[in-house]
Amino acid sequence: RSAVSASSYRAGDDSGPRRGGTVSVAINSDFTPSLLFSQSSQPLQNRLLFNTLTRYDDALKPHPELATSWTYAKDGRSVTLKLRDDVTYHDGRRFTADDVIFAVRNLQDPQRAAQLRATAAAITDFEKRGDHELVLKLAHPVTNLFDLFEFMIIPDRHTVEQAVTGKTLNGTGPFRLKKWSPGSALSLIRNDRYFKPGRPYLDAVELRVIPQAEALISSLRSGQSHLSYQVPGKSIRTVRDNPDLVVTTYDTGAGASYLGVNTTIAPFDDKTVRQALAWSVDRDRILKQSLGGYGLASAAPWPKSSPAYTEANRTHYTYDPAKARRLLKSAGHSRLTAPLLHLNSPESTAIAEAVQYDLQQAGVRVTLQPTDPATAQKKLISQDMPALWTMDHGFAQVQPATLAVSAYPFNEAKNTSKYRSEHYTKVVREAWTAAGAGTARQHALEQHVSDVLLDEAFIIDLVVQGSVQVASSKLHGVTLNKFMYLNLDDAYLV
Amino acid sequence: MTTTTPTAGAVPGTAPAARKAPARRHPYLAALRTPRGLTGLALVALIVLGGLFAPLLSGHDPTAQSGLGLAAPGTAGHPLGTDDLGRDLLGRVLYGIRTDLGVIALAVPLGALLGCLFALLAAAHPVADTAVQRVFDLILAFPGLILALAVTAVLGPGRLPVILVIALAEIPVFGRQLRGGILVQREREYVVAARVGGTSSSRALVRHILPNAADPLVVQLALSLTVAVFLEGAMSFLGVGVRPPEPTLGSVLNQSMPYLADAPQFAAGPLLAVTVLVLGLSLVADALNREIRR
Amino acid sequence: MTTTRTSPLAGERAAGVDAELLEVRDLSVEFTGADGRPVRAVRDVSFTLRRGETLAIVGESGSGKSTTAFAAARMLPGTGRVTGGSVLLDGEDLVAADERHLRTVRGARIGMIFQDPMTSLNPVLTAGRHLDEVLRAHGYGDRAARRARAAELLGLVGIPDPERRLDDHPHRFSGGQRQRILIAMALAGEPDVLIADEPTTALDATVQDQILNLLTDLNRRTGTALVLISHNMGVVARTCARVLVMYGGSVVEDGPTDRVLTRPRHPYTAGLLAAVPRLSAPSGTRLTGIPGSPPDPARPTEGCAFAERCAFAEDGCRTARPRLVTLDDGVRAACPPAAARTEPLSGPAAPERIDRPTPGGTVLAAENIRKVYRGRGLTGRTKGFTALDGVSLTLAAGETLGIVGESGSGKSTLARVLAHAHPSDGGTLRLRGQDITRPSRTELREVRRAVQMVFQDPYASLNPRMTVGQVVAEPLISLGLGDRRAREQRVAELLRQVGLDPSAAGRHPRAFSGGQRQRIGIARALAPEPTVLICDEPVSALDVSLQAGIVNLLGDLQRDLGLALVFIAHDLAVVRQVSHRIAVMHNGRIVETGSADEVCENPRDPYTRALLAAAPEPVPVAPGVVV
Amino acid sequence: MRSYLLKRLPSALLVLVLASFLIFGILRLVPGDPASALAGPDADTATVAAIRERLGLNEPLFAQYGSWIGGLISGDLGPSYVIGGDTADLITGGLGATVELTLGALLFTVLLGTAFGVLGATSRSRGVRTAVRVVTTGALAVPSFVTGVLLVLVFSVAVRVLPSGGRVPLLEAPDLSVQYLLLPSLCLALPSAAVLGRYLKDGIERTLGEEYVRTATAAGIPPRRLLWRHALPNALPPVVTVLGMQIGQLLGGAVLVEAIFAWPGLGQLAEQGLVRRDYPVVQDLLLLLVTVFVLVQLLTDLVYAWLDPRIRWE
Ligand SMILES: Nc1ncnc2c1ncn2[C@@H]1O[C@H](COP(=O)(O)OP(=O)(O)OP(=O)(O)O)[C@@H](O)[C@H]1O
Ligand SMILES: Nc1ncnc2c1ncn2[C@@H]1O[C@H](COP(=O)(O)OP(=O)(O)OP(=O)(O)O)[C@@H](O)[C@H]1O
Ligand SMILES: [Mg+2]
Ligand SMILES: [Mg+2]
Repeated sequence: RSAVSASSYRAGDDSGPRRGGTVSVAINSDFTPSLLFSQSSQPLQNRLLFNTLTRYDDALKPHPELATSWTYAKDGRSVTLKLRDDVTYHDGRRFTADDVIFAVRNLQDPQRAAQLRATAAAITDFEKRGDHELVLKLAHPVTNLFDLFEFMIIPDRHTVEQAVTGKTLNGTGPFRLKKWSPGSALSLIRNDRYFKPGRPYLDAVELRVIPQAEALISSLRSGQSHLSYQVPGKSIRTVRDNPDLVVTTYDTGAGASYLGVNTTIAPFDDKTVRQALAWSVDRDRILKQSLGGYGLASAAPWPKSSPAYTEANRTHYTYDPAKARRLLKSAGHSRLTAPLLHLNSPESTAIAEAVQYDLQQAGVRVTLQPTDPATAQKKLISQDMPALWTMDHGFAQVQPATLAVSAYPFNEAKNTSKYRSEHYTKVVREAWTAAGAGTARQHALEQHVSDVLLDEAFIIDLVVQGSVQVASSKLHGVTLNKFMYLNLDDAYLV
Repeated sequence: MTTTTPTAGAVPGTAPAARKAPARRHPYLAALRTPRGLTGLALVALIVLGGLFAPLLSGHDPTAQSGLGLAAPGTAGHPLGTDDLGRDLLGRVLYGIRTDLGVIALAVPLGALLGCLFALLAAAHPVADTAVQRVFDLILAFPGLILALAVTAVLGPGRLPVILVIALAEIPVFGRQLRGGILVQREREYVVAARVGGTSSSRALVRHILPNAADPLVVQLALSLTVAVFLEGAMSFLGVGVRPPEPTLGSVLNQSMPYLADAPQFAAGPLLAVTVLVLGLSLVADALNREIRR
Repeated sequence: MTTTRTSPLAGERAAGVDAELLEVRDLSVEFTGADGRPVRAVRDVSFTLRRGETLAIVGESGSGKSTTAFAAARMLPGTGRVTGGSVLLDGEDLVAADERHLRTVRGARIGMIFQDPMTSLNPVLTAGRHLDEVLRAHGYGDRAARRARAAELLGLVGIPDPERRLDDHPHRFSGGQRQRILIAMALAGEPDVLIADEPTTALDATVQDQILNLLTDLNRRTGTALVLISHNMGVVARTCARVLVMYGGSVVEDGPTDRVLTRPRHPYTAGLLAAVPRLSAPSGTRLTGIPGSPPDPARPTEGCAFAERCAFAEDGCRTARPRLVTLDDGVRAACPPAAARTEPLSGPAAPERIDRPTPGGTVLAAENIRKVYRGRGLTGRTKGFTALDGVSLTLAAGETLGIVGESGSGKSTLARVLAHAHPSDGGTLRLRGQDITRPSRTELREVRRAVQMVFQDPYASLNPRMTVGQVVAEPLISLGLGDRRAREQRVAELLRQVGLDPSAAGRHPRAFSGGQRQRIGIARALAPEPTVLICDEPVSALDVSLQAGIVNLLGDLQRDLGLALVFIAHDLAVVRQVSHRIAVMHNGRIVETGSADEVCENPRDPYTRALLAAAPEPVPVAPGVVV
Repeated sequence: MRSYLLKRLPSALLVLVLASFLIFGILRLVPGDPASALAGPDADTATVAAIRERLGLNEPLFAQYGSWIGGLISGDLGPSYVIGGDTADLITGGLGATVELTLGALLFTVLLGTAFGVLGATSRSRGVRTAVRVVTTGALAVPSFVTGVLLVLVFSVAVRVLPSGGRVPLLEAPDLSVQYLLLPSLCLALPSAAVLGRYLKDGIERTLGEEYVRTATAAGIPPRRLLWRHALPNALPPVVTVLGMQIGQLLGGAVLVEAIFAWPGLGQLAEQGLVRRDYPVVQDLLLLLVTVFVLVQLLTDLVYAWLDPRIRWE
């Protein structure tokens, strides 16, 4: 027997869905059960094991999942959900409104460290109308309720404590947990009782941990893995020309890299200086050289799919070292020095190096401080960041209000940059609590947020990273939700 | 210390007769003059000089990003091309050698020195010996790279943790060897003879035992230098190496990994430099070893 | 090789079959010296060996004995290569043979025994495996048969209880027993020729006696021809029918042993013989060395290599290389004047009495000394080994105390305890009446100045890293004697005193011969002007002529400096000649002490008697040689 | 031998105790803690504090140390903080993989090391000796992450004969397992094999000059047997010591190689544990590694004595 799959590997003609087969997904970091309810680095399995209430389409319009319909009250302070009544958990128990109530309460618990806790916390009361209808009472209108519904997986309320240790993962999703081998793989098999008839097509899914980028790519190239979202931009070249692999990019992006500025450290407390920094980075070059060209050079956090995305926002700052120097001079500086913290992974280091060089051209000399993730995280939370740092943030791919409420770097009340202003707070709260999404008024409010962000430049966005899917040409029907939950309901192998 | 007459002062050191006479060349020097030693020395010198004269040999700042992106050899005055951030590769390799040399030339001797001090301590008393042996065991027992991760996490990034980790790893290597050597040499007849001749035990240690016990250490030094290059590379790979953007051979190699298939020249430069250095060192170690064994 | 041989020793081969078994013709061997220059170790050596014959090769150290023997089996070490001549084994030239063929010759046709039994056996293989390997290599039977044969061989060489000892590792055997195992290995392939390179040099007299008996016995019973290399004339005299004398890489004399030894034709042979100490010579006689030093094989002379040291040299000797010419009685000698000489060479001058001072008062006294070596091994809990058990002795000023005893009897240990190299574990030591068993720092300094030691192994006791000057100056520096210039002068003086050129100070020990190294050791010991000099086998590693030189040097020093000497050796003959009194050691005790002549002539202890009986006499007492 | 082991036991225990202090101490010195790792990047300080409280990180250090050691002694390693699951399960899960990998690498180390050593010391062909030198130099010079990637490119991508990474446990499907094991253990073994080969080469060259080898040659023993039965066993004892130390290196090198070959072993677990500050996992794991190392040292000494009959147990 050979351990190398000997299947003929020509892309077969797609004769439509077929039952059977195992899909092997290459992931670069293991499933972390303790982070099941927060935006962890590895959320692919969430929509395989669990379901969410609704699902966004590309225009952020919600579609039914476990909730079949939803109606807002006029004042925007409550919403009525109708739930599916044909759903059972993997262990056979029926799904009811209580599970939704539990899921919300669960996210409200600070121990769960859910980023959308603020939104969940806005739900103050529940009114159950039978087992499959539920009214959520809100403290105030929120524009990003459906972000929560997109984000919030509905776990089995009886086994949630086992879930966060990875022992049982009882959900309603298309696949059941077969085995979690920490550090190695998460093995899932088909849930025969899945509420969508005939789905999923696949027999099993295997999420295999391959920490090292080159190894991950090799496993795709050698046909050992069928799917991955973690091929670094630099390496996509090597798979793009491979006839057995299909590369797809999602407009939602995969978070954005930014240059953070600590606004309490002089001279970076001066807005002009921060703007000078924003002018001095060559985003296009960073995109091309550090990210292999996959992504979007942008001065604003928004990916193309975001309602807040505008070309003007994107190009608010461009590469203009002369202007940067002028600004610095006008603020009274010709030479500045500062430390720049970054994660010690190859990708982050490449970005940091590019930023360092660009800043140096503008007269800001920075020393790089490669830092391991845990230390960086601690500094991020305890607001111990040095003058400058580069990192990634998420949450720009959904309702724009979510960013400033849930993503820590942008949080109006407390952020890593220690930037506080009443105006910002006001703008953010207005955008968040306005009733109704997608309206012109909402757009205007969102633009206010963008304006403050761009003008104050405490978070200087660099590039929206590309969300790149590399899949075997045998695999069809794969989708992702906005929070990188993998959806294989309709996926099949030919 | 008040003695004024030069004749009365006790003059330590070598007998002058030995100085004046056409003394035989030191065995280490003799070893380095063998064809093997010369080849090794030449290879090492090639790399070392490349590193030392990096500013002369490469007209580019190794951290200057030309905007070219990954470029093939020969592009616009970059003999080896540029890396993905558009930095001159030749410059990065040469300066990388320089950094590496700076690190290992400090770390390995430091580790060797500490190891030797421990070994001397061990030689002093059986109780100290047991203690020192346990210290060596302890250091050896920790996987080097785990140690690297921990030390860097505590100290922050930079050269210092790299130097410390390498030095730490070398302590038991040298310490064990010297301790063994001292134990063997101490029983040698010439040491007994020296003691009967009135030599104090400390003088016996310094004048007789150490010079003879040091032979394997010299060979080990060459070997350890190669291991240090290796360790530096591994640390770069784990992201706990020397602070970027300063190039090291390990970090340049690490950066070249995504391009291994498409742009092998990216990896070839640092790889060649490391290999030549290690080859040279191993030839030198071999030559020394042979000469010492004679 | 057929595998059908089953008889123990292939029958009793008739001795003295008159075919030429091994014929060496004009053999020359060169090494490449450390400086790259060729070293001509053997020059045009020829000899023949018939079946069952016994041939001895004698000569001083470095004369090319071992090299000749190795070349015969094509086993030259290092850079050695045969540069000319041939080695015919049953008419077949081994110089031209390939490795594969040579392997069938080695062990099966030519067996070899090496000098040092301690290092010539593989420490990780059992005695049985050693033999098994050889038997296997020559295709002897199956495993069980080989084992049986191995036991048989061990029995044959006189190891008791061979079956059981097969599974013992070499370190469990004594030196003599190891030498026997080596002989058994050499015999395992039933060779026609056995080459034994100084098989007994490392052994004491009693064991030597047993080994030689074994060899002659084997030769008689199995007809194996024997080539015995030795510089001990006594050994040669009692073992071999013919003798070949080598000097400077060439054969200088060759003939039946009794004739050559009783009437040497070559002056070198005569000198060699004269240098041999006789057990019969009384205490206080001087040994006769050969003046001068051996030739440097890297700088070959044009004429006779011995000419420089020869009392009979003529002008012709220095210009033309003498060839071996047959004199009467089958004796050949490479000495043109010898052919013309009719009367025997006047051998050694009549043994000269040393005029030595009469011993004075006691300087050093030991009472009831005990020394226990702590156990080694991984546990360190092995029982200690009692190397000295209640040893008492006294030493008077100007006196020489000889100590003899077999290997391992504790001689070196005693020497070290006396010289304070090791502490004793019991008993008292007195220096001029003062108790120095546990000396204080200042007392120890006094002891060091007064008591010095010359070590057994001249090379191991010199720090290879230091120049001779540094080595000799070391005690002066350590004891704080003199300033730098004074030391320099003293070193030069000491070197001169021991017969070395002061220019030697700048060179390293490895540039010196064994005898010279021993002199360096003596110079070092003399540096602090000691009153007591303890010499631990100072001559055992040296050949007779060097031995004579060193012994005489010690005698002269004693006379000039009034030294008290402790002279340790395992050769009774030497000890008798140099000592006033002799102490015989056995198993860590002194079993007998007395005046030198008394102990040798009227031994009381059975062990002393055995020692005396085993000592081989070099020459049958013959007319013309005054004893 | 029993008494030898008994004698070594206290000092081995001492090493373990010291190691436990060190491990515990270093972990607390390292900035960052499991609470903030658990809380995620967008948590606030209150969340972190709550988690700290829950994990018992607010207790005094000696109490934390005590409960760790207490847990160890009672055999209950407790849950992991961040990674999820029981520490004991995590470690036993990775242990099998690492043992497999280490043994595989050890096998390669010994085989290749022997080949390098023997060929380098005895081959008559200058070409072969040069080749051995170049290969060993390469093995020492080229970092594992490069060799690993190269091996995969050649054997999994260019010619698809071996899987690029992952693992099938040996007991489940030995035939498949071996194929998964081949590349990572080779990659891990190369530098060690080069070091071993070097020592072995020196050892063989030294022993071939010994007099007993001359004795054996004179007895007509063929070169091959001379090498394997006479010279090699004598060259081995010091090499065994080196090998013992190399096992430590192998365990350490596993961090890197396991990452490259997606080998779910202790190296990865240790790295993950350290990166996420999962104290229980790292503590127990490192202590385990130290224990293994101490045992290996003991074993080395035993093997040394077994190989060298002059050292006896008494
Ligand atoms: N391996 C070697 N390399 C260089 N020269 C050598 C080597 N072996 C022997 N010689 C030289 O060859 C000469 C003869 O040496 P050989 O060992 O044959 O003497 P020997 O008569 O056996 O002396 P001994 O009685 O000391 O054993 C010596 O001068 C020695 O220096
Ligand atoms: N350092 C040591 N440790 C343990 N045992 C020793 C030590 N040195 C010598 N011995 C043992 O003590 C005994 C006496 O040794 P010693 O060297 O005194 O003998 P010797 O009479 O000088 O023999 P030789 O003639 O071989 O030199 C021997 O059995 C020896 O094995
Ligand atoms: Mg010899
Ligand atoms: Mg002795």
